[in-house]
Amino acid sequence: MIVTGSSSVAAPRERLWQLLSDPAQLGEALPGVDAVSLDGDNRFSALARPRTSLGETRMEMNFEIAEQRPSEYVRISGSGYAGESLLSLMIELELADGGAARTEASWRAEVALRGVLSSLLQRSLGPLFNQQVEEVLDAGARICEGAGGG
Amino acid sequence: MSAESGTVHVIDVTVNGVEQRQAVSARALLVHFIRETLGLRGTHVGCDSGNCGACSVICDGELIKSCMMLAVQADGRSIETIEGLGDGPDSLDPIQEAFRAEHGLQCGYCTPGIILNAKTLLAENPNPTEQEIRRSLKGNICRCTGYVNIVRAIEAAAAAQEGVAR
Amino acid sequence: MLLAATEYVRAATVEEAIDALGSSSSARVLAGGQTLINVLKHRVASVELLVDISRLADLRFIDVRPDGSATIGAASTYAELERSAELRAVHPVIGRVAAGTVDRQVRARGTIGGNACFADPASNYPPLLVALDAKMEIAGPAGSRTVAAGEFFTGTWRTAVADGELLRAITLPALDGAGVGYRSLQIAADSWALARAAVWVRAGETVEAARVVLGCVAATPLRASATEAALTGKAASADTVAVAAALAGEGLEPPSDPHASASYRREMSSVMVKRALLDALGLEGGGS
Amino acid sequence: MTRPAAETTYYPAVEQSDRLGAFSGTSVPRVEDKRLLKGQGAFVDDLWMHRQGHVHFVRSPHAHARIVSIDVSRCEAVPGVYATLTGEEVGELQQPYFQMAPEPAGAMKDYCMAVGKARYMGEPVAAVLAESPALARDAAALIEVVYEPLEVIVDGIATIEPQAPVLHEEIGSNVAWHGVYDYGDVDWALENADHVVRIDRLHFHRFSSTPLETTGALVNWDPGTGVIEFRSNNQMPMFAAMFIGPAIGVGIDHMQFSSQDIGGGFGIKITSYTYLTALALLSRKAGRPAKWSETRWEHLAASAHGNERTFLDIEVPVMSDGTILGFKVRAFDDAGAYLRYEPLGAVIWAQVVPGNYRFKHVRVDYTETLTNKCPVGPNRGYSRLQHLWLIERIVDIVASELGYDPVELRKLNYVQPEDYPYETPNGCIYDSGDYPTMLDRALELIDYEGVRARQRESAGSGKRIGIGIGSTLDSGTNNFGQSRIINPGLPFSGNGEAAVVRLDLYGEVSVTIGTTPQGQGHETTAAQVTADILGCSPDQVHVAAGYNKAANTYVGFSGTYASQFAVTGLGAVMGAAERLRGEIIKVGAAMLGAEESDIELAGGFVRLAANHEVAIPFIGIAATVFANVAELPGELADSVTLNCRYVYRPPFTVPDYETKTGKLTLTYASQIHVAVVEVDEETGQVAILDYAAVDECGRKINPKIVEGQVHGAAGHGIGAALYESFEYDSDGQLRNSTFMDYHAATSLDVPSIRYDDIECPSPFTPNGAKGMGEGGGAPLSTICAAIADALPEGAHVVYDSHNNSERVYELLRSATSGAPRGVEVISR
Repeated sequence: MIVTGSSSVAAPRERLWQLLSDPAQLGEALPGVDAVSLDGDNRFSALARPRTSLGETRMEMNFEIAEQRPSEYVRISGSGYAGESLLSLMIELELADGGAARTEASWRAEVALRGVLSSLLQRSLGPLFNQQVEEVLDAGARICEGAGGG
Repeated sequence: MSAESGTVHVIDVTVNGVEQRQAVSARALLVHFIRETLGLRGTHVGCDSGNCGACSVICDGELIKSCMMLAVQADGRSIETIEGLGDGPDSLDPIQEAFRAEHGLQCGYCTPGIILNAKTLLAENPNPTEQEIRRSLKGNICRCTGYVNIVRAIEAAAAAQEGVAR
Repeated sequence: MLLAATEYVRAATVEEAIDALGSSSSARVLAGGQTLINVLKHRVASVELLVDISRLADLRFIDVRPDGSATIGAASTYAELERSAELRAVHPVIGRVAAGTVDRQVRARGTIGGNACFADPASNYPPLLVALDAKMEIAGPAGSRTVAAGEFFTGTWRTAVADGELLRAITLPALDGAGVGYRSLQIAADSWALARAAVWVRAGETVEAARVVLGCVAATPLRASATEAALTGKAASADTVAVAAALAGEGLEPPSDPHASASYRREMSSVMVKRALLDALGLEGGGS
Repeated sequence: MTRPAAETTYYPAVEQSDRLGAFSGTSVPRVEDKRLLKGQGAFVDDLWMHRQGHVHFVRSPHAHARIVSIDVSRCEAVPGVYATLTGEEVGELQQPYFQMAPEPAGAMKDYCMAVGKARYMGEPVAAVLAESPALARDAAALIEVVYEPLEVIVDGIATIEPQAPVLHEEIGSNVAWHGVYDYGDVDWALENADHVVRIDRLHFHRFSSTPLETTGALVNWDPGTGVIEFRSNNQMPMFAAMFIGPAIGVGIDHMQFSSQDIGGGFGIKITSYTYLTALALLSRKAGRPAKWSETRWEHLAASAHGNERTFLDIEVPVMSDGTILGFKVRAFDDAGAYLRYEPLGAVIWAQVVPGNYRFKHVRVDYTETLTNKCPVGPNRGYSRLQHLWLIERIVDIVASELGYDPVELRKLNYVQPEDYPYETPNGCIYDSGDYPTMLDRALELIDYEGVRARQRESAGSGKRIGIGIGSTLDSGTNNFGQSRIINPGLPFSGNGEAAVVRLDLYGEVSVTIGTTPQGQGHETTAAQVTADILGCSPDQVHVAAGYNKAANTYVGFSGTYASQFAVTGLGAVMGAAERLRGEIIKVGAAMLGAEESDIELAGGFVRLAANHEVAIPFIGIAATVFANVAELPGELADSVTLNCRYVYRPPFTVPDYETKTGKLTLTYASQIHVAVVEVDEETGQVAILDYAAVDECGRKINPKIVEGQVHGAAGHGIGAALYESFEYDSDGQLRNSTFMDYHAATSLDVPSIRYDDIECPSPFTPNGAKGMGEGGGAPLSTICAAIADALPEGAHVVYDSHNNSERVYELLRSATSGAPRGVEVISR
């Protein structure tokens, strides 16, 4: 399915873009991340357990930062298992100045969940995905701030 | 990883009037405790999502689905299963008699849950209307009867109950 | 059908429950379990520790005050809400919604707090709690705090209840003569909702104030602000309702599934809003 | 129209028993009920064996993917895991299953698990046998499968286009079968008709009767004897054996099948032989019994679905007096990913070519195709209900387009009571019936005139009332020779069932049959006919519960399917009982020194017709033959066993596969249903206000059981018409793989059904009964007709057999959209 969203992030555009285009930093920003391992240029795999009111969903994902335009655009693709279902995604993020050291992030993603039980998530996959993207951006902002302050 | 990973709890539960003390793993569902641990095979599993009601049992007087309650949650509770109905292995109670008389069952897989549903309904509402019966049955799926004779059987059981009361 | 390994503890007090919730990164409250146990069976999610609060008397009460307001313990079951005559006297819609929830087995164990904390877009109470402007009391290690229902639902399967906290009680302000409507378009005779509207309206000759909330169409219960604006100050009439309800669907981006496309959910949202408003205003034409 | 002038040859005269009556025809309570009501039934998941392990299958998340690798090492390292099985191993341990399709589709290589490629979402790719079900599932999560996703095709028509991805390279295309059925002269009819009604497209949807007990089995491959024991709920074990045996190189003599209580089948449990095979292979590998109970999501995604069929370019020639001459259509049947009972469905529908009507000219260009969906299997009303739904849609659309009354148009075109036995254009013989009377009864049940008035009054209320009629047939007792119309090389013809009725040591009457009941009450009805023939009470007759290959008799067709028990099963029981009756009389006559003609059987005694005081109880007969043999006259000792087997064989001949004609089934039960629905104009929601079902199935052995079958079939049809539909997305993902999204009809969805019946005994069966139970899918036709009747002028034709609220909402709006309506009329 196609999922779109946008959010205002409390981090300067260049800094946020650096984070989003750097596998090591991006991996650390994933919600509920347990482990990240770099698999060469622009590729990394992550073990994460994002949480909802229903508990944690174990995710084993491989990501690639597939395309980037400094400070304004990054395309990330990923695939792996979420619980017992197979998740594949491709997200394009556009960054714009939000003024006062903020960034306006907007995204368009293709997300697919496959497997016998994927139908259980057919109504909530879109909103859940957007919530995860927002969490990544907010975590990214915190990382940027930490780095900036350090 | 093993069959019983997770904590094991000792529970005291009364099943069909018999007090039981059993060890159950935290993840065990009540339906599996009833079927596997206690060997009471009249409680059935028809789905995995709490929709079909084949696993319905009576817990402290209320009809519940034993696939949506952990066995450990039955600690201190009183459970009634289909095996608890009738006096002894050969006798039918009046509700079961009504289902036999009205041909209220075919394959019999949903039947124990539906009998217990009827028992709970009639205990709280001795003279239910057809709509009240259908509302009560909503959580018990039957694929054989189209529900027609199930409703008739419960109406007949209510009437018989009346007759006795009078 | 078979859950992944988990731990379980039955809390004897609310404080004990809060301590237990704080002890594990993925502890979750087990109330009625009518959603959570299903999710665990399907292994869509897993939980390291289940904290069973279903027997806590402190969480299972219905307290109706003389002023017409009511406080409901979060672990009160649908069956208890359905049966409560006191609650029916001041907030009949709560018991009516409980009585229409899934089936008798689920009503015997499912709880209003669980329904609110699960916070699925199709859950039946969240839009109603927002329409009634309910106050949600959250208990945590640092004591209690209260959040308005409008701020409680922060996303799909996400609420203001943080890790280590639990929902203790829900307080419903008195209606004081306001009208309430609740309509759902369901699959088959009485199954999952495809579109849902919960409305609260204070009106005399004209509509003084209205809260119109949609379910099933967004990540959280959605205030139909355009509809609310189109009602306020207008004559409390079927014509006003028709005009205002038509605005409810605009701009929605609901999900699609085998039962309903996004566009159908959008259009039905307006129909449900219309019918709920007519009910709330005691006007004819709401249909069955 | 008149009766066919051509000479018709029917069946040799059938002797019908005059002994039925004391118990047959009465609603004796079911023998089965006590144990089922007490929770004492023995369903497959209730069984266990010493040292058994539990199985969990790993299933493909992709609808179409190459399997690059499967790594089971982490799984096998888990303590308590006994064995794993992968598709790669299956490719070595199993020969591909026998295929009924002719070349090229006959070249399909089908195995019990995906070998090399997965072709539908949920197809098993690996399996684990472990000490507990929970551990099996935990450990299965450690199996790592690498897939290479392939292009997916889910459209049952587009799948034959050249650019479509091919599922089975060995076939070279996605066509499973193609053939043209051409009867009469439809071109002449279309040229000479006063009107031709053209319908663009009609679609019959995919659904399943979803028995409440899922598939399951406990299988043990005994290493010592080499015998494989299958305790399962498969409903046609002899058919399963035919596939399993050759595939794993084991003779039928080394396969033991048994089942007691089966929690519903409806055909869906016929094709479970793939799982039985996988369990057998796991059992052999681990040296342990392998037990498996399917989860509901596995059942919905990967057991079997009913056939989905699309009808294109329908042309219907109609005379100005309303006579419908026939029709012409292109049919595309979507079999899913494998042919596990197919392509039999490509001919089974031909049992009812003209439906309930006197159509003379019919051409069906039939293509069965393969797609990346769950394989189809027989489902209640198998293959006929799709065709019967097409015919009822045609009749209603003709009525509305040409302005005929739907009741009168039906009565004019129905096969008439005086027409029987009636030969259809393809040589099938309808045995008996009276559709016009049944229609009148059904209309009375719902107060037709009153409800028409109510319909007029409801105008402008926002609720539109519609009344619909459905006329269907439940053809029973297949002639398996029809399989040769699909593939002339197939070695099947006729049909049959076997039974043994014997007098046990102390005079007990015991009966065994080859059938596998799933709630149809075989123990009860078999006891009824046996008691009538032997002159005893049904309580004296013990019918063995369920099926056990070692203990029960059987023939190649044994099983419970295709509406035939009352004819084949009871036919066999009656034949065996008659033989036993003859032997009892023979012994009794000798013991009483009387002529056999002076003897009668009554109350469990052999007695002199002239003097009832002179009598011997059955125990006396049995004791003499089994325990007092020294006193037994030699001629009796040599000729009497009191253990009588009989095989009932319907009088079929082999159909002509060149002309695709012949007697494809023996009996034709019929159903006329009428529904009154209310459609909400704002939402499209449909409420059933009233529902009537009038049934005819020949002589009823147990009327209550018959009525129960009618209720159940109606419930399934109503559920399918409004709530139940398997929906795949373009990626081949099933969107309703749990009961959350596959809405099985509840007690609030199925209305209370007004029931009535008439009895037109079949002249072709030994007891005048007709097979019944499948019900012909009447509600699908009925509900569609009622919805169409409720729609405003100018609305699109009701084009799908499944109409949820949104589809009805779109149909309502189509009345004002000015868009094409999917139908046109050409008049001369």
